[in-house]
Order: sequence, then C-alpha cells, then structure tokens
Amino acid sequence: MDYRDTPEEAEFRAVLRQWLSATIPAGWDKIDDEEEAVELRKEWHRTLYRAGYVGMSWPVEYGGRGLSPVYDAILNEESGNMNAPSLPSVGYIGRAIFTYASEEQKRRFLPPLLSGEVSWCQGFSEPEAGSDLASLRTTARLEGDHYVVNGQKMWTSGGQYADWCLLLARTDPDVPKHKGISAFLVALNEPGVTVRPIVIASGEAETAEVFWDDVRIPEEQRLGAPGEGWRIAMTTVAYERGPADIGFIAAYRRTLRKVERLATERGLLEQPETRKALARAYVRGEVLRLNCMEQLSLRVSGRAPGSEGSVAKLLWAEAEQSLQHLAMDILGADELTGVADGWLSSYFTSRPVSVYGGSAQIQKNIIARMLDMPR
Amino acid sequence: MDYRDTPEEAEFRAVLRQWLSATIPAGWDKIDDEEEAVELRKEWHRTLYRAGYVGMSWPVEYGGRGLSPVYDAILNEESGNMNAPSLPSVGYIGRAIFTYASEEQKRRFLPPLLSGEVSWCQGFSEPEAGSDLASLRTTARLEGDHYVVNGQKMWTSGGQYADWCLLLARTDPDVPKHKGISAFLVALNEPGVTVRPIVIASGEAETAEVFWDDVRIPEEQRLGAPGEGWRIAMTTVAYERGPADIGFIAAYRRTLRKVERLATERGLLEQPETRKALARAYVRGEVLRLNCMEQLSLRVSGRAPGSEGSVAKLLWAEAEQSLQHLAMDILGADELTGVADGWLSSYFTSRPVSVYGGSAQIQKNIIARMLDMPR
Amino acid sequence: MLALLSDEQQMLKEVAVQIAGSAGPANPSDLHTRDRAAAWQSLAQSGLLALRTRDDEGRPVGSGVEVAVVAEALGAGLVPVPYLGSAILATELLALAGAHDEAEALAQGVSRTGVLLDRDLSALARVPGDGPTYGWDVDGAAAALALTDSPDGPQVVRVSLETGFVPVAGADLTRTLVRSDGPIGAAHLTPVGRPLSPEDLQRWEALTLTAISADAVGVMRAAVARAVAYAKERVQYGVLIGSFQAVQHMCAEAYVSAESAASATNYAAWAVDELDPTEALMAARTAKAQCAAVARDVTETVMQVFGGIGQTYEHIAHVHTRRALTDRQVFGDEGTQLLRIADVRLTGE
Amino acid sequence: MLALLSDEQQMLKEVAVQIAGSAGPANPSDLHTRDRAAAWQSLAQSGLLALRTRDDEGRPVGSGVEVAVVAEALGAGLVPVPYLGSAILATELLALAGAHDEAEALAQGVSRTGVLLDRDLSALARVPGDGPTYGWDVDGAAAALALTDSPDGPQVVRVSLETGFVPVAGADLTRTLVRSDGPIGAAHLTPVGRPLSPEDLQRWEALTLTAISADAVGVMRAAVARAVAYAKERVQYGVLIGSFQAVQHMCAEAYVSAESAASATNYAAWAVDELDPTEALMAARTAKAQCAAVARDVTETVMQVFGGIGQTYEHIAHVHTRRALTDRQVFGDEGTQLLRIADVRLTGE
Repeated sequence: MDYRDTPEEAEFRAVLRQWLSATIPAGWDKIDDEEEAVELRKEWHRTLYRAGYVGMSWPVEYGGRGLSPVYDAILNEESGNMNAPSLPSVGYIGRAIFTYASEEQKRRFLPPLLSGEVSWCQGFSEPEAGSDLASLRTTARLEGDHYVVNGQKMWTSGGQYADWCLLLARTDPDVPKHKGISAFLVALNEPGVTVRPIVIASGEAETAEVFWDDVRIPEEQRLGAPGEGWRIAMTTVAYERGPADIGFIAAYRRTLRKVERLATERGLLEQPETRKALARAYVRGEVLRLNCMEQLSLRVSGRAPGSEGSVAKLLWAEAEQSLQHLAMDILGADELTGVADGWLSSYFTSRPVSVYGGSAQIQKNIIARMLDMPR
Repeated sequence: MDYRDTPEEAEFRAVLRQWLSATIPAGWDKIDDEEEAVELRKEWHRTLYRAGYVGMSWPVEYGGRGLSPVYDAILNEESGNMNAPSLPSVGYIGRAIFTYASEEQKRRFLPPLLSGEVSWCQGFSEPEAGSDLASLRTTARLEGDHYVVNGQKMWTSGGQYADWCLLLARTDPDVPKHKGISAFLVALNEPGVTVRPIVIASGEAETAEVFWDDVRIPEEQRLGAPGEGWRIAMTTVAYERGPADIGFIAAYRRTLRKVERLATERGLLEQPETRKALARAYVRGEVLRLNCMEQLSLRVSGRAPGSEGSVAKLLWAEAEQSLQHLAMDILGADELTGVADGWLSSYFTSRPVSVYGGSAQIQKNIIARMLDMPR
Repeated sequence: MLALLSDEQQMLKEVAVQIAGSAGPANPSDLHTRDRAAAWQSLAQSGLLALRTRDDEGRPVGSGVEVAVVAEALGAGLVPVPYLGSAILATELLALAGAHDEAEALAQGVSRTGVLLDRDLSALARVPGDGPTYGWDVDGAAAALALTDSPDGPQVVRVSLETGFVPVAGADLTRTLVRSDGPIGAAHLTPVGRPLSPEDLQRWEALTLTAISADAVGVMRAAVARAVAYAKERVQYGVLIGSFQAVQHMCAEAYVSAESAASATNYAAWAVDELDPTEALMAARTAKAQCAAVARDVTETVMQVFGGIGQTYEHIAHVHTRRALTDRQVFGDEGTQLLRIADVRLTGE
Repeated sequence: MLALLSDEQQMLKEVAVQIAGSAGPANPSDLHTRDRAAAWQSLAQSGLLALRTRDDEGRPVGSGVEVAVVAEALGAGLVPVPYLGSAILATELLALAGAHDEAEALAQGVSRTGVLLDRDLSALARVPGDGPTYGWDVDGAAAALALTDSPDGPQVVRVSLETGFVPVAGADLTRTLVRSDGPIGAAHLTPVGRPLSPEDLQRWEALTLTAISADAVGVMRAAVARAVAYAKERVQYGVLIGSFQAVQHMCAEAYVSAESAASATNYAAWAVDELDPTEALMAARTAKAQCAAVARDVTETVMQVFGGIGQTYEHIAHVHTRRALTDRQVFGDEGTQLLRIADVRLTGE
C-alpha cells in the first residue's frame, strides 16, 4: 500500500505541472461568450493532444500510450488543482469504438477523436427512457444501404457543441427490448438533426436534446452488429465516469476553499459551528478522494469497473450537495438576492449530481445487487 | 378552530388536576422492586376507576361515560404533566370486546377490565410474524367444546403482569391466511401457558414472550365468529395508539426539561449550537403535540382512526430518538461510563419507537397507500 | 378544543384555492403570461385583501387563521402577486398604526405597498440607515413600509420605491425584489399613523412569521402533490415509478415534513389573535422554525422524484424550491428562530 | 500509487479474521463463555501483539496498516480482549519511551497494560490530578499508562489499577473499564522510559486514532454484513425482507457509510509511519471524524433492519452499537476532531 506517486508518476506529475503552468491560457475562465468558450475548450483538447496528454491509457495501437489509468488520474487531478480548462472526455466513446468497431471505422474515427479535430457526444437517454435506458423509442429503419432515424434524445451532454454522436436506436421492435437496439456513429450536421440546449434550474445550458427527423445514416456507420447496441451502451456507461476521472475532486476542493473564504470574509470563523461545518466538508472531500484512489487502485490491478463506483457516486453527491448547503447557510440572504454572485446557480447545479448518470436511488439498487440482496 | 379547552373541558381539567395532586402516591416512581411497582400500577388503575377516570369515552352501556376522546386526552396530558403512574390501556381491548363480543362475554369481561380487577395483554405477534401479523403460526384446534392452543407469542407488552390475554390463533390452516385466524379471551394462569420477559437492549424487561403448550380454552371464550380474528386484530391495532393516548407527549416534554437541565449543569447554555439544538427539540415536541391535537380533533369530529396516525408515529420516533441523541451529545463520555445514570438505558429504549407497533418503514408504506401511490 | 377549520374557513379556503388555481403558473413560462392584475382584482373583489383591515370595533376583519388559509393557497399556487407584502404585512402595519384609510386603500386593490427589509431580509428595515435595503414582495407597489425611531416608539414610515431602487433578479421567480444600495435619508420618509407599542410589534411579527410559514406550507404541500402525481404517471422499467418503495418513501417523508410544518403553522395562525403577543410570537417562531427546517429538503426531494426533467429550468419544480428558499430566509431562518426560542425556554427572556 | 493491501497484509488479515472468528461472540451470552485467555494467547503466538514493538533498527515490527488490519478484524469480531489498550496504545507508548523490554513483555502476552483516560475519555490522563480517571480496555491488566509533566517533556508513568479503581458497568460490553474517583497521587506513579517529544506524542495519537477508527470500521462492516445476511433469510409477507427496496436502501446506505469510514481509515493507517507526524495526525483525525460521524447511524440502522429481535438484549445487534458508541467517544468524538481539523485548515495551527 502506498498513496504516494511512484518515481515515474512523480516525474510525470512534475513535468505535467510545469507544462500546465506554462500552457493554461490566461483568463480562460473569465470568457463569457459561449462560442468563444467552446472554441477554447476545443483548442485546449488539441493542445493536450499535441503534448501527448490525450488517451494516455489507450492501447498504443489505437494511438494511446498504454499507460496505467493512474496517469489519467494525475492529469485530472493536476488540471483541477491548477484550474485548467476542463479535460476532453474521450475515454468512453473511444472504448466503445476500439472495442466494437471495424478496422476501417477505427482508422476513420479514432485519430480525429484523440486529436480533438472531431468532438463527440452520446445520444442514449430519451424523455421516456432515462434511468430505464432500454426503453428507448428512437428508431433506425434499414432502407437499402442506409438507416433512417427518427426520435428524440435527451440529456445529451455537450450535444450543442459536438460534431458527432454515438447514437442508440431501436432497429428491431419485435425482439425483447434489450436485444433490438443498435449503435451508430453519426455526424450531427446531417440533415434532419436538430440540437436544442436544455437549460437547467441554475439557468445554465448544461446539456441538450437532439431531435432526429428522417436522418439517413450509411449502414457502414453502424457500430458493432445489429442488436449489439445494448452491450455497447453498457460498456460505455461503465467507463463513462471511470475511477481516473477525478477532476471533480479537485473542483470540490476549490469550491471548499471558496466557502472557507466566504466564512472568513463574513467573520464567522470564530463560531465553533461554522468551524465544524467547514471541517466536515473537508472530511467529506478527503473521504471521497481516498475512496476514489482505492477504486483506481482496483482498476490498475486489472479489475473492471464494478458497482463499487456507486459508493463514490453517492459520496460525491452527498459531499457536493452538502457543500452547497453550507455555502447557502453562510451566505444567508445574499445567495437569494444575488449579492453573492453565482452561488445560487452553483446550488442548482449541485442538485442533478444525484440524478444524472444514474440517480442516487439507482446507485443504491446497484449496491444492494452487489450485496447480493434478493430481487 | 380553537386550541383551548371548552368551559366543560377546562372544568374537567381543573378538577382532575386537583384530584391528581391529592392522589398521586408520593415517591411512586422511586420504587425499585418490580413486583411492588406492578402492584402500584394495578392499584392506580383501581383508584382511577373509582374516581371515574377509566373508560370515559366508552359508551355508557358498557360502563363508560360516553364522553369525547378529548377527555381521555386531557387525562393523558395531565397525568404526564404531573408525573402520575402510567395510565392503564383499556381502550383497545375494550373496543375489541364491545365491538365483537357476545352479551354474556361483555357482561363477564368488561366490568373487571374497566375496574382494574383484571389486567389484559395482547397476544398477536410471533417470532415469524412481526410486521406481517397475518403469518402467525400459533394454532387453536377445536376438540369438542374446547380449543387446544399451541405456539409462541412475542412482543406481548405487559405479558409478564397481565391476568388475561386477547389471543390470536390460527383455527383453519386451509383457507387464505387472513381468513383462518380467530380471536380468544384467555386467562394466563391456565396450565400450559409460560410467560418469559423479554429484556431489551437497555437492560429493561419491556415486553414478554408467551409460550402456549396444549392450552385448553373453552369455546365460549372465542371472541367473534371463527375466522373473524383478523378483523378483530385490525380494529384493535387501529385503536392501540389512538389520538387521545398522548401521554408520550408529556413524557417527551419532561425528558426535554431534563436535557435542558443537563445542559445547564454542564455550562453549555452559552453555546449557540446547544441552544439551537435544545430549541429544535422543543420545536419537535410542539410539532408532535399540535399534530396529535389535529388528529384528535378529526376523531372527535367522527372520523375513524386513519393512516394520518402514521404521520404522528413517524414524528414521535424522530423526536424521541433525536432527543436521546442530543442527550448523548451533551453527556459525552458520562453516558457511556454510567456516570449519567439511566441515560444509556433511555437511549436504547428510544430505539424501538421506530420498530414496535409498525416500523417506520411500515408507516411510510401506509402513507404511500394514503397518497394512493401505485402498489 | 377543536383544531380544525370551521365551515366558513373551509369555504374561504375554497375561494382562495380557486383564485390561486387560475392565477398560478403550471410552468415557469406562465409567469410571463399570467394576468397578475386580474388575479389581484379577484383577490380584492373576494375581500381577501381586506383581512387585516379593522372592523367598526377595531378588530381584524379576518383572523390569523383566515390569513394562513389564504397565504397557504397562494403559496400552493405559486401565485406571483404581493399578497404577503401588501395585503398582510403592510396592511397590518398600517392598521396597527391606526392608518385605517391607507389600509383600506390597499384592501381595495387600488394601490399596493410592500415592506422594506434589511440586508439579511430578516427584519423590517430601520431607517434612516446606510443600507443596503430591500423592498420585498413589491410587485406593482410604489412604496414600502419601514420603521424609524421616534420618541414615542417605533414609527411606521413610507419609503418611495420610485427612486434609488433597482430590480433584483433574486432567487424567487414569483415575488418581486428591489434593492437600494445607497442610504435611505430622513427626507425620503413619510411617517404613517401613530407610533407602535412593543406589543403591536410582537403581534405584527407573529402574524408575519405565520403568514410566511403558511405560504411555505402551501409551497411544500403543492410540490409534494405534484411529485406524487408524477410518480403515478411516469413509467420506467415498465412500471409506474410510484410503485418503487424508494419513491414511495421519499414522497411519504416529504409529506410528513410538510404536514409537520402545517400542524405548527395552524396553531400559530390561531394564536395570532387568540393568545397574548408573547405566546403568539413563540408559536409563530415555532412554526417558522419548522417550516425553515424542512422546506429545502422537501422541495429538493420533489426535484429528485421528478428526476432529470425536474432539474430543468422549464419545469415547475425549481419554482417551488426558489419560493421555499425565500420563505425560509425572510424574517429569519431556522437558526434565528431557534435562538429566540432558546432565549425564552432557557433564560426566560 | 497503489492503495491496496499487499499480499502479506492480506495474509495477516486472514490470520486476524480467523482468530477473531473463534474469539468473538455470536450473541451477548457468549461474552461470559468465550475463553479470552486462549484468544490472547493466539494473538501472542501469531505475533499480533508485537506489531508495535521495535525491530533491531528501531522500526516498528508492523506498520500502521498492519495495526489497522488486525484492529478491524477484532472490531468486526467484537472480540473482548484489550488489543487496542494493551497491544497498541500501551505498547506504542512504551516503545516511544524506549522501554523496549516492557513493550516486549506485553507482546509476549504474559502481562497486559491499559491506558488511563480523563473523565471525558478523550485523552490520556495527566497525573497527578484530581480525577476521576478511567482505565480503558484494561481486561487482565494490572496497570495503565498515563502521562506526567517532567522538565524534559511529558513522561510516561505506570499507574497501578490494584487499588482505588472500581469496575464500571459501562456501555461497552466487550472492553473493560475501571474508574478511580479519588486523586491519583504522585506516590502511585512509576515513570517508564524517557520523556516523549512532541512528535512522539503526535505519532502516538495518530496511531491511536487510527487503531480506534479501524476497530469502528470492523464493527460497522460486520454489523452491516449481519443485517444483510438477516435480510436474506428473514421472511415477512411471504418474501425475504431483503427484497423490499426500503430494506435494500437502508443496507446500501449503511454500507456506503461503513466503506467511507474504511477509505479514510486505510489512508490514516498508511500515514501513521509514512508521513510526518502533523500530516499523519491530520489523516487520523479525518478518519476518526468520519468514523464517529457514521458509527451511531450505521449500527442504529442495523438494529432497525433486525426489527424487533434487534432491540433485545439477547441479540448481538446492540453489542455492535455499544462498541461503536465507545469507539466514537474514546480519544475525542466527531466535534473534537473537527475543531482540531478546522484549526489546521482555517488558522494553520
């Protein structure tokens, strides 16, 4: 057991830090203009790629460096610590492609995915298929050498900025619902695709819905065999938030420091109650960090992502939401009158942490399964 | 809407207070000897009866005074306020008898029940039939003009002190489980009955288990028709903690005063945290009291006990258990080292409040039914 | 003892619920389209704005119970009109100060007046002062009431909102908030009526806390009802989500919380005019403490039951949350109330 | 980075689990019948009592991780032997003071020594003093260690438990507690070894908090496992109660709490010997704070899952609760740890 970096990891971290501090674009987080911010994130992806920081844990044959996911975690952590622009999520789309794609598809799609030339989103959920993904209704009907897609996708994170989409659609309505789904790789600029941002309660456009109206997809853009969509989706979801994606921990710690500063500015540091609450928030963050390190260690030791990730997901939601409650307690009316700019928005942004990517209730179901409790 | 006593209620309360302060046996709560304490409670029942305070809300024809349950509530409240010995629970057994019994049974059993000559307990739950009462396994086999009872009852409150028992047993194993149960009125000194106290985690004998080994019950001691046991049980359970049984509220308030004194003695009253926690406990008690008053008002207006009682039950458990947590927080090590005598026992006594008489989970199920949520 | 609404109060409730039903939003975009002026006229015509004016014998036309009944209905409907600000808080201040004509004018629905609060939204502003101050629940109001010290006690003053105040995009989407960052000078204050006694102020605070609590109860009950209704129609995994015990228990817990707040508020409402001011205020603080303790949790649980859709701006759920968060804070949050309660319980202050 | 037990540590865990399995009670009445002396001998023979003695190079024979592995196993088994008191807390004090022969004697299992705590059970007693003081986890121990001030720093002293101490029927049924109400005079103190440095004391506290946390983690994990097992065999309403989502979620929440405490404790255990004393102590306080924050809730939830039977004295559930409550309090509860953590975070103390 060792929580420290190995010499190689330490070396990697040191080089990375130096690179980050020299490379992070000054003032990037002050950009208000939406398009400019998107462009910056895409440019950051390309910059990371050129420096060899994208897809580090991918197999070498697919353009990766074959490194342990610990290196991804270090990248995540240091990016968070140094407040770099958010990292591109290439892992889960990449894994779907290099696990299920034809050689030709791999050659076509993986390089621009890694390099940031093409950005991707995931068209899985629908209005009537949220937690219950297998109930999706979007259809892809084979007509000659094309599929024709109709339906509506929802909760498509990054849909408003993406170029391509990993789409799930029902290709066979006559078989059990898990078996009639296929996966497709499709450009979002095809005729018939409409993307509409979804504004969440915070007022921010956090995600998107995508409407598909007679969209034609060449058969060779199907990923995997017909009916293999469910299996592909499960692989993708399992890797969607891998144990190396720990940027949220660094973000949590930054928020905690902000809350500590709020308490200081408001002269609340003499109150034992406030001191305890702030320390409690620190403890929650540590618990989360340490639990994720254990998860990552399991992964490094060759275990596939399992339901233990549900523990971290629940701990994260609790930590994040409690921290926003604490900020609200400290700010009092100032959060409601807008004097404390952005905090109400942060509060509302913390709410779906227990909903998206499997609600808290679903996570508890998963843990009960893991405990082998009766169905 | 009026939360005050009517003139009649006020008059009753004044007389009662005077009577209680003149009649409560001095030092009754200092009695350590178990048998002496039981004898005192029985004597208190008889004293209350002679003064007309037992069965006030029962119909006049059955020895009651036909008063509104508000008077029972006042008796409960004032007994609690003045720290009188605990009141006899005659209501639920009485209701079972005067609703389902034959005239002869009524004449035989109601007067001594009211007067305190005979004390009763309720033999419903079993080791394998707790929440799921209908699964009870104790059998009563008709042999000639007697039933022969075999089985084990558990959670029989007061079983160790009672003379008679309202017993549920399965008389027909061949019909659906709710339909094969009958109710019996049976003396606990019959041959074959063994009562064993159940000591709870606090170390106190709070309840009992009763073993039935070829116990013979004359057929005329069956209550209601064969197979009517489930209906009788449901009536009994519904009235087991009626909205007039609010003695626990006065007890809560007494405990809160004790906890306030603890905080004072320990010099914690300057801490805003402790002040808030104590005020929170006060608020919980008030919420409970006021909710019960509304329930009682509904009952007085002619509504049968409904699932709204589940709200009060959950509020009570939360209030009681939180108050014991608060006491523990104030006492720190002293609760664990026994320096603060009795508090650890009180803590453990507060735990089953969310279990006995329908667990917190069952209460929430009941509320979900009331909200007409799908099964 | 009978802790139930009378038949008349029950009828009043039905009137209020009906008005709230047509004036309240079904989703946030309705907030731009609902005819607020018409809603206000309905309230005026039904006499609901006149509850805290005084009758010929100087008694309130409607008791605290009536106020709570209406406030709960409007809270439940998320109705975007300044009922609390103008019809209750300001009207009662005017009536206590003996400014009956002005109270009457508000009751007619012709003009509206709000209240001016301190930076923390926790008390009526004391002016003149350095600010910032907030006009709260001032939709359509040209002025707000505050207090100033006078030799004979606190004096109600009118502060014009026409100059020096800017609209605030606050958390609450249903009640209007304006801010003045500059000082409110003595020259801008118009005294109204006679100075208040300490008992007047206690009574006023009891009514205020109760009315806000009732609003919060309405918000919570309606939010829970919406979540329960959704759970009965939303299908996932081939079944109604309301058939999952986890969802049932979430709803049951939220229901218990809302009902607990309602029980405390009903008593506070009765106490406003029936108990002496100290007791009435204690009951009101108890209600406000309980509402504040549960309001955030309840509306968050409701958002959780609604799942993804409940997190979106287009959905009504966060409008409940925002109004609940505001009710929680205005005139003192849970901690504030608890400390006052502790003063009474522990040191007999 | 690899936050996993090594193969050797995994083997150690299996040994400890095996001993705990035969020495721990399946129900409270076993506490009177289990052969505690035999269990102690097993621990000695397996070398588990020697972890905090020092090797030839002056390094602990077993690291904080090994200590935590054993403490967790014995906590999980509710084993009624003074492993923490004698083999960890006292042995480490002796080793730090350079009293290696005495440490060795404890490791052999021949004699046992406990620790003397202040009234609040929150720190080593400072003697001489007025008391009361508690000998904690002193089953079979003739003496307990405390601290006294010396010109060269805090000095470890041995206090005989033979006179002046009475047994206490404390909450914990598995660890022995004795009390002295009178003052502990200077005449009753035997200095042991050399005075400690501030770093020694920090290191000792880090180890102590970690070992207690590990015990609590064991208690919680075993309690949750028992509840889960019960839910898989108890039938009500014709189905296993573990098939109710409410029961599943109660178990899942308790599991998450126990695992959260375990994650914090594992790191603290590693930190004991690997980080500098300040950092190690911060990690230990974090672990203790988390354990204390969840231990009561977890064991209460377990009692709730067990339903009626879990409330009875004859059932094992409350033995978990009692040990968890004690682990929560001993050497500082959550509030105490949080305030110390806040000192570091907020004022850099």
